[in-house]
Amino acid sequence: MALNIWKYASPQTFFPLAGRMIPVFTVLAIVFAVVGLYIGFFVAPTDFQQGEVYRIIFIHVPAAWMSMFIYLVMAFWAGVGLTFNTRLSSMMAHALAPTGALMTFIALWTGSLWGKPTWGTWWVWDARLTSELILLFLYVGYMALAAAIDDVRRADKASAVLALVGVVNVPIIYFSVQWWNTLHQGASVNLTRAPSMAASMLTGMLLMALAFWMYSIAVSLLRVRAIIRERERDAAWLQDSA
Amino acid sequence: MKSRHKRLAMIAGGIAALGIASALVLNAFRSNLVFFFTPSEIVANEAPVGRSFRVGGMVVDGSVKRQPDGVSVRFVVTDTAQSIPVVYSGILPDLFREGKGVVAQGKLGQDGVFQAEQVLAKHDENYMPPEAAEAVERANKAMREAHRSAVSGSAEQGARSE
Amino acid sequence: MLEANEISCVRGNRKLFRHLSFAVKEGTALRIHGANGAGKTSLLRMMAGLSPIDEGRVTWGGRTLAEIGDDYSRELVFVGHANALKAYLTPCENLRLGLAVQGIAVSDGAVRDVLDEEGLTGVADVPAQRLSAGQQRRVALARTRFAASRKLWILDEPFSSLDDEAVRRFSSRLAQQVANGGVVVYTTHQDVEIDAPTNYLELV
Amino acid sequence: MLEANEISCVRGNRKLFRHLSFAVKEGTALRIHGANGAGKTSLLRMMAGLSPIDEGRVTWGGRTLAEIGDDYSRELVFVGHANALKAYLTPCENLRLGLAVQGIAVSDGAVRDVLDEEGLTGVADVPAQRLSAGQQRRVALARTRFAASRKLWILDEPFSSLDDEAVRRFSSRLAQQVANGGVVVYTTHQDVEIDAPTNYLELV
Amino acid sequence: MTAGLRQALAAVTWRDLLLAVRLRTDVLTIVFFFAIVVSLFPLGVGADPVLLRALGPGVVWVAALLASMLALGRLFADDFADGTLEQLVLAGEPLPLLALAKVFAHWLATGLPLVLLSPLLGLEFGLDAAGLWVLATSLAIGTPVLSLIGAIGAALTLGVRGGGALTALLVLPLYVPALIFGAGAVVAAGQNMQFGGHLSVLGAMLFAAIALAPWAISAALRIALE
Amino acid sequence: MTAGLRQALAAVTWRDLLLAVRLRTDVLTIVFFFAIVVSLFPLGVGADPVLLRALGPGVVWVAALLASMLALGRLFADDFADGTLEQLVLAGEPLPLLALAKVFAHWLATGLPLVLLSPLLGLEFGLDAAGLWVLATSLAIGTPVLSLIGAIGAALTLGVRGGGALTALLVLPLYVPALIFGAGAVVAAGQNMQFGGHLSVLGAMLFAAIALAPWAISAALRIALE
Ligand code: HEM
Ligand SMILES: Nc1ncnc2c1ncn2[C@@H]1O[C@H](COP(=O)(O)OP(=O)(O)OP(=O)(O)O)[C@@H](O)[C@H]1O
Ligand SMILES: Nc1ncnc2c1ncn2[C@@H]1O[C@H](COP(=O)(O)OP(=O)(O)OP(=O)(O)O)[C@@H](O)[C@H]1O
Ligand SMILES: [Mg+2]
Ligand SMILES: [Mg+2]
Repeated sequence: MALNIWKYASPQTFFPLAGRMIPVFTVLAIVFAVVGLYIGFFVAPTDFQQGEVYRIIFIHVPAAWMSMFIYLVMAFWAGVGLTFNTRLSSMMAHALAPTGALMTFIALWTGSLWGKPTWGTWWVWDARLTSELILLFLYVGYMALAAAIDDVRRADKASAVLALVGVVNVPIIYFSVQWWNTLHQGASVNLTRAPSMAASMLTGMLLMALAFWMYSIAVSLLRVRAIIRERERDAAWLQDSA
Repeated sequence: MKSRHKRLAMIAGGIAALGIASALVLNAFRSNLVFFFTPSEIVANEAPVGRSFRVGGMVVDGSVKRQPDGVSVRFVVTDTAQSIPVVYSGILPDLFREGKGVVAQGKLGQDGVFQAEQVLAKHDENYMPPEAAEAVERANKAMREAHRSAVSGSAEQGARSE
Repeated sequence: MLEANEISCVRGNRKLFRHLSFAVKEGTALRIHGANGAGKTSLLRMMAGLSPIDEGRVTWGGRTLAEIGDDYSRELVFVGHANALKAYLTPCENLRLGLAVQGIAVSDGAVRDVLDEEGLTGVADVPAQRLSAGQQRRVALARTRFAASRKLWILDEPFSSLDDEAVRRFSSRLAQQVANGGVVVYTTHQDVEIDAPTNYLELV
Repeated sequence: MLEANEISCVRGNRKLFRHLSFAVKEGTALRIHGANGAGKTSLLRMMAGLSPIDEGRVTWGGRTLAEIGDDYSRELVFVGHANALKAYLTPCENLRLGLAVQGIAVSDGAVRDVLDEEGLTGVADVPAQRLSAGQQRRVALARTRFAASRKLWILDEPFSSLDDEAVRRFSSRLAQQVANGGVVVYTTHQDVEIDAPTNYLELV
Repeated sequence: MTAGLRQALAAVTWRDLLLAVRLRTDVLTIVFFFAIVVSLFPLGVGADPVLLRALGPGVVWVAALLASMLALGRLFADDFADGTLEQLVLAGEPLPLLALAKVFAHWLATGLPLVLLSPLLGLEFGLDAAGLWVLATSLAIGTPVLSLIGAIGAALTLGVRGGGALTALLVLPLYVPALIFGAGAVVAAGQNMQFGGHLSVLGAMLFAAIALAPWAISAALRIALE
Repeated sequence: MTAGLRQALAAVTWRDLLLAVRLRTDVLTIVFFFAIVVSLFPLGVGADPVLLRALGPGVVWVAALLASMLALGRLFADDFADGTLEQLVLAGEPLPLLALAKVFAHWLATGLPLVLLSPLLGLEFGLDAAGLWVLATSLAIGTPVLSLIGAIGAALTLGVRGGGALTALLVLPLYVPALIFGAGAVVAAGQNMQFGGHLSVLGAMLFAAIALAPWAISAALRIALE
């Protein structure tokens, strides 16, 4: 994906490409979601300790992963836009923010829905939950700052600085369960050891994660197109009148 | 000094500051940063008196007793090395089970009984069907027996891996 | 000395100027003309290194501003529309501290002498806020008195609010600076000419 | 019509002027001269009723400002050093709402026509913040276009930042207002003359 | 009311509302500030649920007070800096009424959203339905009081070099009763006690503020311009 | 460090301190605000001494955080409006260092007084000697962190309408860790428990902020001027 964008670094060329990519990712998202949900709700067995509630995992975990991942990608594009002054990168960053915020919100929401039956409370102020909430505020702050500055270039740059500053929060979210004793469970899926999860559960969860991923790409591309249309309309207007 | 040299000096200074920061973080992780205590720490009088804090550990098998008043429950929380009695009146979470993780928030009474205001269930990162769980549990029990006879309890270990 | 190469400036959806090129040699002035909103201020800020140059390049002594970095600022005096005075400091304090920030150390006595010469004797110790519009402008311009060694002066409407006498005094200072080999770039809507070799740039 | 009687003005420990008296009749202009800091702005603000008059009195049609009260403001147009534009509203909105606050109702179309005539067609819908210094001044002065019926215009450096063409346009508007029986009191350091019967007041 | 006055009041209100709408993030920001401050307290104080329930009404009210104070910062400052205030004073209409119109617009843009959001934040602290309802009502009566009193402070700080501390001295004692009765009503409701009395006092403050504050504001504005 | 740089840093710091002295009422306002917010809580929450002792550290820390945020309004805004910021950027010395000097002066004027006042306010909540000492220490380490982080927000929102509240929105989430560890240290001290770990983390934040914040601030300042 990154390679493509470098090659298509100008909005004019990227615009049609994005248009062609959207249906592909939409279809992928739907396919993964259908299969994932089927496995999640019909194939995956009941959990030995949580019973049926655990099935929230199929929404919660993908959303939580995406919330952090999208932030990193957004900060990356923002940083590229800031240093190399490439317009498209900044647009990408802006396009990602609402989806990231949505994912964060879903993670928080499903998390507390899940917390009530399992932990016995909607909310506790521990490191994982608090840092995830801060992530939501960072997304909102990013969008608010970008919207509050009416000069587009300035908005791009100022919000990029904020996005980069906020990156420190992501590792804190991820490692909080290791660094501090919290209610939230540790990682079930880890690159360094075998997953502590039944295979069918894991398959369902990973498929859902893919579905969320594809969905995020699709809507972000859609939003990038909208942003390009809005910003370049001015240029077109200028050429008409000049 | 050219502006480029100044920039380099600044970056060096920044990296040095970051180094100090990491050292301080490492130092900090040697102490308890959240008000979360294991029964061993409470027994060793490390927990605060008269202030609300959290206790974490495993509910001892067969220790859960409804009190005569009908609302409160009494149970024992252990980290395998030490244990502490807890009283609580209120609704217990669904996942509250004997032999499972629990986090209780409350105060330590003068009598050494932990008066919980809130009891939360803490579960581990394992997800599996019940049949598999049983097999694992059997294997674990055997392991634990062996382990207990080998090492006579490392408190921290118990708390962290529960 | 100062050269602009095919630079363009877009603000909002307006292209203020496109593919603008010019060069100013040592010992000459450049006066930028243009109607209100033509883009003079925008151009001056680009040349001072305050606004980024999105297209084309500006060089000083053959190197682009990005290459020279902070050292460029040390050859530069910039006086914008705003006077850069702290409202609650006196002209004396304003000048001394303002210059120190720019790396020019001056004594209190020297500052007072200059303020005297600029006709600000009575108000040297009055908070800048209380000064009239013209007096404030005079203080802002007095900075240039200590910066004769800096090669490039960029001045946005320096004469605004000044009375006739102050205009005369400052324009002859500019002439002298150019005569000493400086480069002066300025705009003004007033009918003032500097007695120095001058190029004109018309923005439309 | 407008008369000042033995008024004085003290700022800090400086007496700006003492026992100043003058009178301006209908159909004449008054131009106030003076070096920077002479007290022109202070005098104009006193006449507009913004600063209190500690000594002496100012009358309009024979009555003091205090006696006339709010009605005085309804005969007055005041344009100060500041432009009174909201940075985030467009020139169009600024004019319409600003005039409405002053009790002058104008339609959007009328405002646009005037903005066109003032050479602001392209920026009628750009936030005022983005306009150049001169464009902002033009918008501020455009208010006078809807206030021909107001007898007294008090203008502090109206021509500052304006380009030549705008200066010409506005000075002829002033001449016309005076010809229609208005009273115009103004200051300027620029070399502009209004083609109207003018009194001069020199502050020293 | 003359047509001119009506028009001037409408223009003042409309201009400020338009400005608020132009950057709608403004309003959102105040609201988020409110939400964040409320959420900070559990972090500083600890997660003890009993403590939190006791804190709820006080925290939400203090946060509303701070948010509305923060929003007041720019009520007149921009107008003062850009010369609009001079023109307002020279409008030829009674300045107290024009000032009231400004405060009203300001409350619509920044006070009302706080009122609407407050029940949600009350939930965070475990308030029950009656408590939430009283919380919103008390804020609906109380925030205009805060705006009116705060506007006096905002007007006084203009121009006057040391206005800050003077304003705080002048305004905070007047804020405190609103806080006590506002939070008091919610606490009372939480304990199933009468809260009507508290709300009545708040209402009395509102009418007193409407009657008196505009004069103080307009005097302060004139002084600022001298 | 070259002589020119030393001189520029000294001038920046000295100018801001001189302004703080000229505008001493501004500084007093911040301190006053701090004291008032802290004292409002017993009013909003009720006077139960046990409750108050539990609340103390959190409330003092939250109040310090809000006060230091409030103080941010002045940090760059005046310089931006009057053109001083342009001259700072054109000083020919590294902007991150100049920005650091400004933040340092700002902290001396507005952060240090909070630190010095805090033990007095802690007394109001019945903290003991050890608690008071740790409160002051934690604030001494923590308030510079708040100033540095806050400066990023202040610089990012220059010239943006809704500045104050938007700054708050951007900055408060980033303040949270400092709040948690700062208040945590005081609570721990109150229980005769180890508080060294908390202070270590705060110290780490301080050094990290010193290393990183100046770059973000200077980038934001340049962007504001474009
Ligand atoms: C509001 C409450 C919650 C929040 C904010 C939250 C947040 C997160 C975040 C950010 C992650 C991703 C980090 C990682 O992969 O390690 C995550 C993962 C996860 N969460 Fe939550 N969570 C909440 C509640 C819960 C609850 C109640 C449960 C289960 C009872 C739960 C189970 C999980 C699981 C199984 C993972 C996947 C861990 C992995 O395999 O890496 N979460 N959560
Ligand atoms: N966002 C925007 N949309 C449209 N036009 C804009 C925008 N931002 C700036 N402009 C225009 O850019 C121009 C900036 O001009 P600049 O300040 O450089 O003019 P100037 O030549 O200095 O004028 P003056 O003589 O009045 O000082 C103005 O015409 C302004 O209207
Ligand atoms: N507190 C004070 N102490 C001393 N002098 C003061 C004080 N306040 C104001 N002044 C002086 O009062 C005068 C005010 O002048 P005013 O602004 O009316 O001048 P002006 O004629 O409009 O000048 P300009 O042509 O520069 O606009 C200035 O000379 C100023 O220095
Ligand atoms: Mg200009
Ligand atoms: Mg004047």
